[in-house]
Amino acid sequence: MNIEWYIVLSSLLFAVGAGGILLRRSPVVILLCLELMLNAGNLSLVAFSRMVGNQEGQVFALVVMVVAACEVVVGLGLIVAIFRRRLPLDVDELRELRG
Amino acid sequence: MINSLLWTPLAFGLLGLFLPRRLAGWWATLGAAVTLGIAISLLAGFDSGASGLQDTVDVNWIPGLGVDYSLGLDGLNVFLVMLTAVLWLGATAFAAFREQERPHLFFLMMLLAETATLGAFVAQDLLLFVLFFDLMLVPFYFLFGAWGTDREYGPTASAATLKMIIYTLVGSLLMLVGAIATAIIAADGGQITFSIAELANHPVGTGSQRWIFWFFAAAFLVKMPAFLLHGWMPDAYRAAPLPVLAVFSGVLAKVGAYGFLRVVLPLFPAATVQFQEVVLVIALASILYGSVMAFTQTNVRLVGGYSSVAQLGFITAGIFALRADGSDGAILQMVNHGLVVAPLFIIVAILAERSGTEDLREMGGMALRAPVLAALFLIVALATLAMPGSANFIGEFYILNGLFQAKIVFAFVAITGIAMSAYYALRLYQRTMHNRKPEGIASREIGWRDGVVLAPLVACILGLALYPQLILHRTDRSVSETIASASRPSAEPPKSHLRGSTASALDCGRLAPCRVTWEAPPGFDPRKAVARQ
Amino acid sequence: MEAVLFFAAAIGALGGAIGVIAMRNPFYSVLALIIHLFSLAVLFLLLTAAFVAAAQVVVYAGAVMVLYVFVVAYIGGGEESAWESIPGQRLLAPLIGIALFVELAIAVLASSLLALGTDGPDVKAGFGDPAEIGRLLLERFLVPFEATSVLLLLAAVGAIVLASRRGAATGGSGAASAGTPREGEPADAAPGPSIGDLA
Amino acid sequence: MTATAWAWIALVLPLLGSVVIALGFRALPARAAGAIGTASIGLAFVCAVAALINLLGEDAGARHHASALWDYASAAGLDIKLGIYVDQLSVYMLLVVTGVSALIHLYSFGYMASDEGYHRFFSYLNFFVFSMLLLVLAGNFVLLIVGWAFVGFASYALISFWYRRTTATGAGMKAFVINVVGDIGLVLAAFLIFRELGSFEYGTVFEKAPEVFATNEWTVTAICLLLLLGAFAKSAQLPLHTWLPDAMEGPTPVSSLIHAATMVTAGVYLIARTHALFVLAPTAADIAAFTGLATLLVAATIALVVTDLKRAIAYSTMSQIGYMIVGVSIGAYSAGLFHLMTHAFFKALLFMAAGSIIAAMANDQNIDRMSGFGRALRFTSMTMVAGGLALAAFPFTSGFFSKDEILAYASARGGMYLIFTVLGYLGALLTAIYTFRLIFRILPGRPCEEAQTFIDTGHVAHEEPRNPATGEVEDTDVGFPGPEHHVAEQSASMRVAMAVLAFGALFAGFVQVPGVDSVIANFLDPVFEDSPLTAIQPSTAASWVGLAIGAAISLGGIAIAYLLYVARPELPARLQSRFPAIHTFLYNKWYFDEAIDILVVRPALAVGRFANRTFERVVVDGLITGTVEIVRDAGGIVRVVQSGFVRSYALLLLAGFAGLALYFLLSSS
Amino acid sequence: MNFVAPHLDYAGISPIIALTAGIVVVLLSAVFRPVQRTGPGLALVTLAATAGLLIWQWHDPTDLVAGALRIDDLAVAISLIAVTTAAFAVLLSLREEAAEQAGLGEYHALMLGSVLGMVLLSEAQNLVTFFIAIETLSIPLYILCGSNLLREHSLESGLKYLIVGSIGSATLLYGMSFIYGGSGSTDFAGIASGIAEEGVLGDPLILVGIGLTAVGLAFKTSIAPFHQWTPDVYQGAPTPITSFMAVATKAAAFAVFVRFFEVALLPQADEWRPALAVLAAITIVVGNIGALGQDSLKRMLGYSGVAQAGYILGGIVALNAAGTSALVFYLAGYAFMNMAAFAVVVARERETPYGDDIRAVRSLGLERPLLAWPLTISMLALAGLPATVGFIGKLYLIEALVEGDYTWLAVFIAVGTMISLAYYLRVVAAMWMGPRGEAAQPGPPAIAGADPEADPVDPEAGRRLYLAGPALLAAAATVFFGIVPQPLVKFAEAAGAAIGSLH
Repeated sequence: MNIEWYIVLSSLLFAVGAGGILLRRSPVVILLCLELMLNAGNLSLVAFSRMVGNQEGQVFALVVMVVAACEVVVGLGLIVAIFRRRLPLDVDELRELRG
Repeated sequence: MINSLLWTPLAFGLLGLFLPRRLAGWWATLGAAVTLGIAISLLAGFDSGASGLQDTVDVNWIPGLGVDYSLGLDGLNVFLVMLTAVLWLGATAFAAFREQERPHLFFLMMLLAETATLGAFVAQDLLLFVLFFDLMLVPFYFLFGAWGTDREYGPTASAATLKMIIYTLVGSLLMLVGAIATAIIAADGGQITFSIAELANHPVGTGSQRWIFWFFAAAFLVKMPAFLLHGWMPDAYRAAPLPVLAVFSGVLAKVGAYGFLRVVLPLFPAATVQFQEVVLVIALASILYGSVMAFTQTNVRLVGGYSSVAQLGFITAGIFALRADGSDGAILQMVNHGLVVAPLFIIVAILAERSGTEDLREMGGMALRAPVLAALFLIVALATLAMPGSANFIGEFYILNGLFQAKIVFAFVAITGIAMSAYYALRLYQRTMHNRKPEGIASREIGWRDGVVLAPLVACILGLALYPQLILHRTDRSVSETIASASRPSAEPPKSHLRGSTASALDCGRLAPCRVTWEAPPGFDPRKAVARQ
Repeated sequence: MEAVLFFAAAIGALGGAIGVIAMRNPFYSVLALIIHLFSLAVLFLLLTAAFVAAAQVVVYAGAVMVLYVFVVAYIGGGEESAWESIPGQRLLAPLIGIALFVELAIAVLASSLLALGTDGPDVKAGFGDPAEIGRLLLERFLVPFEATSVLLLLAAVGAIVLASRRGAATGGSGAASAGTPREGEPADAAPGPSIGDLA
Repeated sequence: MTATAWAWIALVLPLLGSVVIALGFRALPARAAGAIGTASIGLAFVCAVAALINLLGEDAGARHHASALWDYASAAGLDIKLGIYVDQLSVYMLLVVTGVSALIHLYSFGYMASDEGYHRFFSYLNFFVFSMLLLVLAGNFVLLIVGWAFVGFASYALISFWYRRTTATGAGMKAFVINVVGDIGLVLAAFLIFRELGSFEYGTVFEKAPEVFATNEWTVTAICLLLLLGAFAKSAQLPLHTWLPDAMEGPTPVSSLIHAATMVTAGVYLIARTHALFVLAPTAADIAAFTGLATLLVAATIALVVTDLKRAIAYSTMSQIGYMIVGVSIGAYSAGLFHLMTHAFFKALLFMAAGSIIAAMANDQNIDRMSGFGRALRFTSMTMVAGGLALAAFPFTSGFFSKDEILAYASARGGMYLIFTVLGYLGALLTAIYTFRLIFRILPGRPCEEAQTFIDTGHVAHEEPRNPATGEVEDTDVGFPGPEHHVAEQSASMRVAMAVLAFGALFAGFVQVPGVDSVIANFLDPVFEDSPLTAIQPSTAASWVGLAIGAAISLGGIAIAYLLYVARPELPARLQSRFPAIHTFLYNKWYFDEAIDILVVRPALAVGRFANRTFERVVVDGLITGTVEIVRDAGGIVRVVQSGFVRSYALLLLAGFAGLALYFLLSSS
Repeated sequence: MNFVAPHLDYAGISPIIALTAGIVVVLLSAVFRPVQRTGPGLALVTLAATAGLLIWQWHDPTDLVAGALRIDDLAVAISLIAVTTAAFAVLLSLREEAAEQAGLGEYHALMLGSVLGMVLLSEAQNLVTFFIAIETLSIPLYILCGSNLLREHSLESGLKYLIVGSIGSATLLYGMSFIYGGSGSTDFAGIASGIAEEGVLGDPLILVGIGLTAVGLAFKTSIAPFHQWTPDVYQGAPTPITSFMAVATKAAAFAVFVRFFEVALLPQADEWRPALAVLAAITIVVGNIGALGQDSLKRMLGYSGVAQAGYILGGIVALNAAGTSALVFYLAGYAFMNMAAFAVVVARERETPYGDDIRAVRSLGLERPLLAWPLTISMLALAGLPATVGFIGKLYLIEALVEGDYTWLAVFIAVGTMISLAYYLRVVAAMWMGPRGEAAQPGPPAIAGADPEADPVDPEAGRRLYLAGPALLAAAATVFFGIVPQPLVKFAEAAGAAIGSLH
């Protein structure tokens, strides 16, 4: 199976994730979409690592997973804090800061 | 020596912060006086015969960037330094006699401004020059903004000042770029230096000169200000506190003209020759426009302001005649104009105190009980209109002669400015001092305080009127060297530019050889000469 | 055989992804993501990245998703209204997405790298095994490895800081400026640190 | 001591006087200023005489010396020294100026006695004399210009001496500005001279001029025309004369000194001084001559109808200067200068008399209201008649000889120059008429009320002074001549001055009688010997024929005046109603003021208004406000984009990436 | 199977070790009540130690831990800037509400963690390290921005930063993957040799990869059009954190920017230079005009930060040693200017009811000259007026740009500076030229910039040594290095020389 296929798939996933961020207003879903983008990155990393035949890409992918996890944790923490603060869970409502 | 000249004012200013309020002013005046003393001693030690710089200081300041801390005196700046010292003493004293709010800050800024201005005059490193040139703005920003007057139906002081700062920085920041470009292009991969003398020895290519020339010209023309670039002037002048305005208008405008002589002519000779006529046109426009505006203004300050525009136009024209006599006259005229405009604004302050207005239409008849004031004012007014017999006349005579020999048509246009100056200067004097006295205007004689400020300045005017040679004698050598350097690399044969670039349609160079001679010039066509009147 | 697997997984991954952004209810989005992740794991396997695939399943599907589920349950997966508050966003977002995809795809397809067209070189056995990866992590990538640990620690601290009870105790705008000690109060009367509370 | 030394002293003395008076205005007692002023001028006169004697001691050829104190402004090839040039011409002028000035100072000593601005007046007056001396003694063109401008300033200061009189200040301004125009002419001429000859020094210039300009006459013509611009402005020749009548706003001694005797004749001096150039530029010389002629006639016609006493005399001054200009331009140098001297005498005298009368009229200058002063002010009227006779060239008075000498020369030169003779005599006729118009209107007849009061009380009429022009009440505390104003009859000093001048006016002519003697000519001719025109000399016979015609015309004119104003006083009115157009035309002074107003003043002001109201607002400020607007709008855009929606931030971010990626894709090989 | 442990140069990694240890200690301090309030002290000690160790490593470039890191003068310089900034931030955080909210231990631990990330980032020369470091830098900041749980602004800024930041990271990651794929290596050196090969050079894969990574870095350094988070986050975050972010993040990100683009991507320079130049120009314009008329000082400084980033980017565009030096010099100077400004803002926030609104500094010149001067100097310096380090910095940048044949960008810097005067001097005017006599009396709290809770918590804050001290210190440094720039120039030159590939 050509590597190209994997990469194109990953870029498609990347685009989908990006589109999701642009379209959804619930912070939770936005976090999910970020996961999508990172995973797209992972996919291409692994695919490339297969292509060039060294495993650095795979290691990189692992690291990315951890990072993603951390971002999720922090993100969810913020969401909880916002929820506790009785603020709407809608990124469009959070626009005190502008101009 | 020159170091002490430069830093004395600032030192005094900083020490002044630790003195009680009422002493601040006097301390500052003392500082200005000491500076003047140093300046005088420098002038005394000045050797008019020697060529090149004197009293030089040259220290590697930022070797990493090729910037040196190098100062020096020569014929071009020695008298501008004197002018600065004199006017600052006058203005500081005048301010010290009056109650200032936040005196510490005020006088600190005054003296900082003096240091910056002196720096701009004595700097011999291109970048140091630019640095001081910009630094001058800072203190004046505070002085104008914080002690200025907000106008009833106009911008506040700080707004007007902001306008001025941005406007003037437009030029000087481009100048910064230009300066750096000059140095780097000249270095051509080698060790970068900003030393003006060095750069003058290896001028950059004509192509680069063209745009760099305008970057510098922008800075200088705005500073003067020249026609079309004077938009900041009216508001700023109306806002400024008068003692500050006296030095501002008296000295700072000259830095621009001085810059042309010190930087542009030596560094960008080819471009200078190429754009001579463009600049001359701007200069003429300034002369005519400034004069016309001056005699339609009703605000006393603006009469002074626009007359300065016209005067600076003359000075620029003199420099860009690209003849030694023109530039000699220009320098002389810089000093003269400084010496007349500063007292003028001080007098305006005095008049405003008596009449409670700065509107010409509401003044009048003040001469009666104030003969001394009237006399001083009259002298200043006559000097302003370049009365023959005043040094100003000699200045303009040299300028116009240079222009006449270089570009005869420009001379004919420029000289009409003199007629107009006669009108607006006398108008200023008459409308305030003569005619019927409106109600509620006090015709009071000036007190000894203002007397001791004004009298010396007027004395300087009279002294120079008797012996303008004092300046011409000392500037001539440096000027002719500068002019010569401006001529060197230009494409056309040497000296030809003295009569203006041969490209010019208005070229009158043919009509007479430039060297002083009385053989009948070949192919003289007098119809032109007469028709041009 | 490989192709079939690939396409199956690819469809799964893509479907999951689209599900994530299409579902109105966050809860379903989470579930959709889980599908996506599993399919990705399959793809990793196809790319002979066994360890990565395993990690994918364990870390993500195992840990992270659980966290998601809890949070969604906690805040209540309210449906998101279809109302779009930013003018043009509805229109532009898909365009941007498509543009991104097209550009990335072109970058890949137009690339002159021959290797892209292949299945990649033959690799020795054990490529992507835990042992190999572990060696790399401890030799060449020691620093990232250690760094991740620190990062995890910090993230944990962050989570505590953000989600700690202090916020709840003073939840709502009721208690202004809690935590700033008032004059006179002993300094340590300020709310205690959260880790201490947890311990 | 040498002549130059004496000249220097003569030059410095008035300046000294002026400065001393100016500085001591608080310290000095009331009359001291007058004394100092008069004394300094008197001494200057003595020095002038000394210089003359020195000069006469040398042989005629070597009677010219240059002397310089220091380098005034010498750099870059320009060589300007603070130097004077003493020769017969300058010494002659020196004598005339100091002499007449001394007398007028003496007159003012009494005349201004009651004036608040006594010190100021004498300080100015001395300064004027200094300037005038500088003008005549200057050794190079730059100093000449300096003196030229100084006299202009002095005249400004003295015209607007009563500076709360708006008419006075206005007139001063007018005079000054017009004179500056003249200065500009001189300056340009100087530049041109420098370019061609490389020097400003008289000696060098006149020496080199012939060879240099041998080939290009046009340049020298240009130079001369520029010089003439200056000369005409100063000497009130057409069309730059309009300031002179207004200048009568000044105190009468000023009118008599500056605007009759000395300053206004500077133009004549200039042409005489630079005759070396005019010889080379005949065209310019002729232009000068014809302008002089035109002025002569125009002024004379106007003088026939004006009703303001001083203005009438002013116009007569213009016309007399016209004679002099004609003289020096066509080559009758010594004649012109001779007329300059005699004119100084009788015209100064006339003004003094007029001043005395006006004082008696409590500053009313309208001759229609005057009459019968013959009985009221005997001395004044006697002197006035003396001056009038001289002006009307009554046989054997000074004016008789000097004027006719010019005309005789013109006829002797022949050709088109006969025009000058003919029209000159016509002018003479008019002169006689308007002169005696004044005399007959003022002196004989039943005394008007002011005259009556003077006869009765021996004091001038007390009245609240009003400005005759505007009718506003004068602001007397600036030193407007108060009621107890002096007339000659009451002040010895005035009488002395007038007596001396009257003598001069009547008998000064005898120094230069054709065939008998020619003191002036003999003295001056060496200066002009380089001019070929001096060769032309009218024969004694011709001169006497001319004198005879002149005498006839003069008497005829007086007769006509008698007919019109004494025998048949209703005639003038009838003439007026017969030729109303002519009368209004003359009465409005040929509409010169209006023309200048329309051609120069209004346009200038219009331009100013445009620049001020429109250009400054639209263009200059527009430059700034426009930029500010643009920047501000751009800022607005940035703000709008910064909407606070995190998703739109994301959108922009990704869009930015899309753009960047596009660029890279395109730039990829 | 055999396992070869990599050689560890403990001297080289000592700063990292120190920081890590510091984090742990500070965290522990939070656990035990008696030492709870020692967090700041411990943090300062850690930072001091780190700084000491960094200086120890000055002029001693070495590769560390199997080439994952490289400590050279550039790294040391940037790390020092980051550490100094952090120390300042710690001082400003004293008695800061956010710190109390988060708990002193956690708060400072997170800050140290971010510093660790910066140090790693400035030393990274491997994609993996690069990525993990940039995350270690960011994630604590996300938390710290949101750490003031009581202020909605704080939370909002935290979330915004997190979301946009994560997009940035994802983009960066994706770009890295492309570059890895194209070059087959994760080491910068390997990448350089990999993409320099025939056939690979100019390959769309690589170039798009560059584009993606550029976006990621541009985001971190707030280059337009990826800057939009900056004003919002700067305004919303607790001010000490803002001050920390404003300089340190930029510094670290620019460090890796330099390393990555001037080492790894050097072969493609002809492609990315123009792109970056255009980005710089856009940034300068957008930042400057955006800052016009902002009433919130923090927001204004945010925009100004954007503009400054544009100037600094010029140092990379110039692509010569001078450029890198200029970049380091400017960052160092920028640190001082910002510190002075932010210290004053913090003080006024606590003193007045106006929060960070410009009214908070009205007629400060009369009230608190000791605060007014630092702010004035900092504003003038940011505006690049002479006798301040700002002027020299601009001079340095312009010189580098002209040398690198990017004079037009230099002109842009000049133009931007002109515009910037309008808003910098506005602050100065408010301080010194406010309507006469009318001081900022505690009136109704402002709407814009300050929020309802922001009533004065410490009316004497302006006199506190831990606020006035840093302000004056930073201002003094700003002026000093404006007049005696040579030491700082030397420092920058050394850092600039670190990138050998440019010679």
